[in-house]
Amino acid sequence: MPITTPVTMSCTRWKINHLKIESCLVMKTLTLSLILLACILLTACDQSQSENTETQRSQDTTLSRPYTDAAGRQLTIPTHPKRIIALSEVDLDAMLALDVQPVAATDGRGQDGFPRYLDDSKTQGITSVGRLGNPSMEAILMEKPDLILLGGFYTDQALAKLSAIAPVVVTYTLREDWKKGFERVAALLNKQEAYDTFMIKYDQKIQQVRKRLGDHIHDTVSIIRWNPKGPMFMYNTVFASKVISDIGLKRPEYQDKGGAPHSPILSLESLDQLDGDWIFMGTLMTQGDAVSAMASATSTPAFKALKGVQNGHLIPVDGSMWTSVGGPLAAMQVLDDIQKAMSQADE
Amino acid sequence: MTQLNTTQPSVYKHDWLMRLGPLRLRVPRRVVMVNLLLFIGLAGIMLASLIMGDFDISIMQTVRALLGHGERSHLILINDIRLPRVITGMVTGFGLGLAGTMLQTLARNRLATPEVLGINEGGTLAIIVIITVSTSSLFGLWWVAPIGAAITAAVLILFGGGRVGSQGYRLLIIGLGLTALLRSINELIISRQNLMHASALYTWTLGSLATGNEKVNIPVSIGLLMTLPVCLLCTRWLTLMRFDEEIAIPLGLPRRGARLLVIGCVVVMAGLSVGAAGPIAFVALAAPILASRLLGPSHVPMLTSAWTGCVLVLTADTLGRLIAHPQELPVGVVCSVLGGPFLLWVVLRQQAN
Amino acid sequence: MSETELTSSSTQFTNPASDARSRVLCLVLLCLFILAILIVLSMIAGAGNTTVKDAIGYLLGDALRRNDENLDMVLRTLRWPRTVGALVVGGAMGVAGAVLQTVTRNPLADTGLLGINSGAAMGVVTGITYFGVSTTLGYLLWSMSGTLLGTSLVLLVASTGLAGVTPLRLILAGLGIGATFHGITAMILLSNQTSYDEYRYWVLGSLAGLHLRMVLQMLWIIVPGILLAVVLARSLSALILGDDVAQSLGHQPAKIRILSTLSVTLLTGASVALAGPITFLGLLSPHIARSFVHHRIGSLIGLSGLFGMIILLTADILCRIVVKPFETPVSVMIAMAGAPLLMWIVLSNRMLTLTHKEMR
Amino acid sequence: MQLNVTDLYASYTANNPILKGVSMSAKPGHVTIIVGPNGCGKSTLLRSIARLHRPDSGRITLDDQDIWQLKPRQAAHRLSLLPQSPVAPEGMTVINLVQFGRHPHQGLFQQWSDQDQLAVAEALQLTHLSDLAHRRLDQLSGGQRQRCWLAMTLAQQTPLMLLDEPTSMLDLGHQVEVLNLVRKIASAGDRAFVIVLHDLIAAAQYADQLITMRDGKIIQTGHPRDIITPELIKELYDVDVRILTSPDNLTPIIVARQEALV
Repeated sequence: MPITTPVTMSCTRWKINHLKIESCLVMKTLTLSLILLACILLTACDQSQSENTETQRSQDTTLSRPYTDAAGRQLTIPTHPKRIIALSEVDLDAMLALDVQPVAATDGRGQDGFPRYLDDSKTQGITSVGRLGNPSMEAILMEKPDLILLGGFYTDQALAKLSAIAPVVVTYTLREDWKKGFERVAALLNKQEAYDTFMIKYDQKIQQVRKRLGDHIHDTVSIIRWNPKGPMFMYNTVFASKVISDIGLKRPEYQDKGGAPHSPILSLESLDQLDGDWIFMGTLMTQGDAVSAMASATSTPAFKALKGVQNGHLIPVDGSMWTSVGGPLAAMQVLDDIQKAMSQADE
Repeated sequence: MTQLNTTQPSVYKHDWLMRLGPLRLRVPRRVVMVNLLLFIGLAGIMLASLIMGDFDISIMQTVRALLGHGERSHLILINDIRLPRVITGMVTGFGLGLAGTMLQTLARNRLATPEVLGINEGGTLAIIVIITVSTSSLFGLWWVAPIGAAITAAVLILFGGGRVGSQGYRLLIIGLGLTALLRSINELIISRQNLMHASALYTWTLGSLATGNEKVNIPVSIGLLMTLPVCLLCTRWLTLMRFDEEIAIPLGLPRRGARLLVIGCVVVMAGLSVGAAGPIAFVALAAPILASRLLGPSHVPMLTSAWTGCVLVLTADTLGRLIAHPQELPVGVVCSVLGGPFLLWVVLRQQAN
Repeated sequence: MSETELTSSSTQFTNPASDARSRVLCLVLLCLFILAILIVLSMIAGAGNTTVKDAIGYLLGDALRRNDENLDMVLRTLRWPRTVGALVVGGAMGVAGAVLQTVTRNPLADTGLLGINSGAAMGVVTGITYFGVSTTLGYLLWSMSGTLLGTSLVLLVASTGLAGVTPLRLILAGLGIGATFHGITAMILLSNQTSYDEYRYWVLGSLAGLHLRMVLQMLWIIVPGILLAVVLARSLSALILGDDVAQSLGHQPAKIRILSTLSVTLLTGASVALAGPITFLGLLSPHIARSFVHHRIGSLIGLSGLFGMIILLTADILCRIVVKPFETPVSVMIAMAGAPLLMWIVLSNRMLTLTHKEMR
Repeated sequence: MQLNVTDLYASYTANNPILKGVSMSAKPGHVTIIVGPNGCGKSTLLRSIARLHRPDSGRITLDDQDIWQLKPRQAAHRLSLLPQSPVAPEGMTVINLVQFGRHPHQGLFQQWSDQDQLAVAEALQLTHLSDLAHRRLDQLSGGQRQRCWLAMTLAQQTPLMLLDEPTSMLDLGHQVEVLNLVRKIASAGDRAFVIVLHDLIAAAQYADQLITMRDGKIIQTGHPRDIITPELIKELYDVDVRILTSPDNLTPIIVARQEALV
């Protein structure tokens, strides 16, 4: 029963195979050592690279100064930065308000270009480096910046990568007022005078609007967004709400809360929470779509029953500044919008 | 010899046999060849993904930058932007490929992948919760993903792991239920964020290599390397797990122990990958299918599948940077757009045979 | 197992078929009873300030309350369309799920796996992004066309080739096409944040803001879909025994599959259009139904529809009251309650394994 | 290696025992065949011995060692099972499959040996599969595939072999061949076989020890010549039969009576 032939046969085969195995082993060790070599080189280059940047940076010491940014990070930044990249809308807005153009900036929130409320003439010549919150590192690198402004929302990874390219200043933290960011940007750019001028203009405008309001000064202002699946309102942490409180106007009781920027989707049965003496309805889309959002909102009977709507105080506005984040220029425009709305209502 | 072959077939016809002291190792020729080819492919795609992109850089400049010479912008581009990205891609592809092949073999069903069973989704939820709860935005907390994945897997084992059932169907249904549950919680959390946070989270849930950096790469690779030997130890069990229990157990498969160990490995592998780059779709499904086509049916493709995963992820990422120029498509999107037709191709080919 | 089905006409003293039939009848009556209660509850419960007393008064025809304009608006234009919508969508989803699982002989089959939902999502996102759609009617049309595109592609791919449409092939083709659609959706959303902003609410599914008119319009699609499913029930119960058996019983497996897929498309397309992608429902309700009626496909389809209605209506009522005055997305509610339920079904051995030799 | 089963109770669902106190034994060199009507617990008994189903109570020992206390691998060295309708992963070749029989004898660092080569070749030769060694399983006929599985079990070279209806897929020629093979291996003296069989005539012809079961209990045990009577068959299957005697070796041949065929 036992079979012996295959064993002897396969023994000869195995001898042949052993030769092959040896050659295979040689190949394996070769590739392995190649990979090892590559690894060593890579680690080596990591070190040499950091030395390299160190020396490059130390050359600039005469023109640089220490700085502590909004996130509390200790930095060394150029005293007179030339090529600045603005990675948040407040930064871009603030720079333009101070009449300085960044070399590059990110697109506006939910838009395919710079924020809509900014003048085209002002943004001309600025390169776009991609979406807000997710800019292209390579595009930023190509601009060879000497200072990067980053405010609000950022990720630690992005911060680390950007810091390798140029000093990154966090100009404001998430819940901070736009004024703080503006102030810091002005200080960074050595534009104290322009800052003061602008803030005086802003205060004057506030006074002007207040005067215009007259008796309406105690009115409540509701800021809402309309989705086809249901409406939502903005809490008082949102940018426009701060401008409104600067004027002295109030938010409706339900909406006068902190925390999240906007409420979850509201039930159509509870639309009374949207009500206010004035209802500003923002969309992220262009004016045409805002109208269709209006149409779908006003086709809801419960919405039509709102006090603000019946008084004709429903005002469609550009959501890209009203319901999200903006800087000094946006604040001015919000004031403009309110003023315009008031005068239209008066007519 | 030919005459002998027809009557007495050689068992190890396709293998190299090695005697190293007391060790007797069998190295299937095809496995070696396929892995060699994959290595060459991987090296090529690594180089390509270092060279290609918005920023123009030549091969020589790339190599010089890798060695630490050249312009400062080149050094930053290669060492701080592209290399970490490539490494993240490798790590993720490796983990997903291995986890996919192990889970598919365990459940004896091609559909059983970490993403279908909700293990990826569990990792994602953990990260989303952590990001939402913390005031600053910390994507650096990669380690919560394996923990989330482990909790999901624990639920999975608790409810369904004891009985994988006929071809893993029980496990799959429970997994699908878990996936639905976790995904809707994820979407609920995302819908309550502001748009800024939400779209950043959304990009993350699609799987993206753009955030890759050493702080994540190094611990994740250490984790993977430490789990790898355990996975390889499971290989012998996995080859048995392809059979019914009534074949496998008499052949010496420890029923519960093997299953727990394999699921444990899958959790660590998938969790680490999710932590590094988010849940990249399709790699865990496609890599084992491709690898087993390359290797043939007699092997469970372990390392081969892992390397295939690396190649897939890196190729997808490189394409994602080229296709939508000047924008970048996250690797997960490219994977699912290309993975779909690929799966169709596999299905049609298989049927035609 | 299927003996009851085949010998139902035999004249024995103890007829197992009639026994089963009366059991199903009892179940149906029970379901209808529960539904009636739920409908009343749905009219009473809400997120707003309307009190339960007012609502009951209105329902009972209290003249004073009938004339209350606000009350009339809440009940007639908000709650009633929602209730009807939940019944229609739940029923359609349940029937579609049962047909899909039967025809693919696969307990995992649901509209998500077949790429139908991804098709709908892609349609909606395309509509939002490139055609500025922002009304419910617009969503409806676009999701419908996306669904049609998805299913016809799945069918086309699955039926080219030598072996014809096999269950596994259908699922894998669906998975592949679904993934592609999903990727394309993500591509569009990434390059357009405005669309993403709308999408992230749509994808959660909701019955809020439905107009009765739209629900009734959708009945033109849903009713034929359900009728088709009912007509197919007999052939499907033969198909569950395998293609060979079905063929020898005089059915044409390929034709049955195509017709079933058509029915599923009509039902899912319409319900996704109305309420957004509520995937889990289509997986869950057939499993519950199967734990009662096993292999009687006709009853399975009917019961699955009823269970779909019950689940969706319950979920929708909960959505309104859990985080008053806000809305919880209905798919979240279903998944939260449904996942444990599904696990229980699977664990308690109530899940009958369908024939799945072909799944490998 | 002596197999002893004492007072075995087993069930799949609570309160519904399949095995109700089964005791049996199998000796090396003997072929033990279990017969009985459908659902009498034959397969469950075999599955319990093969460690696939944990019994509620009772002991199963191999040479006085409880099999449930063995490590999986130790157990695989002692017993092998040919299940009823096994399924192989797609695309496997015959030799791939048969090689799996050597799995318990190999290790992570002992992946091959002369012994393995020998055992596989022997198993292939015994089952007449040498010529088909490199064919794919899915290209073979049902009978050939059944022989592949048998070859795999043989290659495991265990002292106790459990076969669950090994002849169900085979034609008469191959049935006889397989059972003759079993007899031949058993008569070498060091292996014990426990086989579940439906074919009463074959069972009577090949068994050294016939175990008859009904409703989870053993009705009678013994050499077929000693125990097969019309009364026993009636008790087992509710069928009236006549017992003839084979002219070759005097084993009983069971034939259903004419009136029983009505």
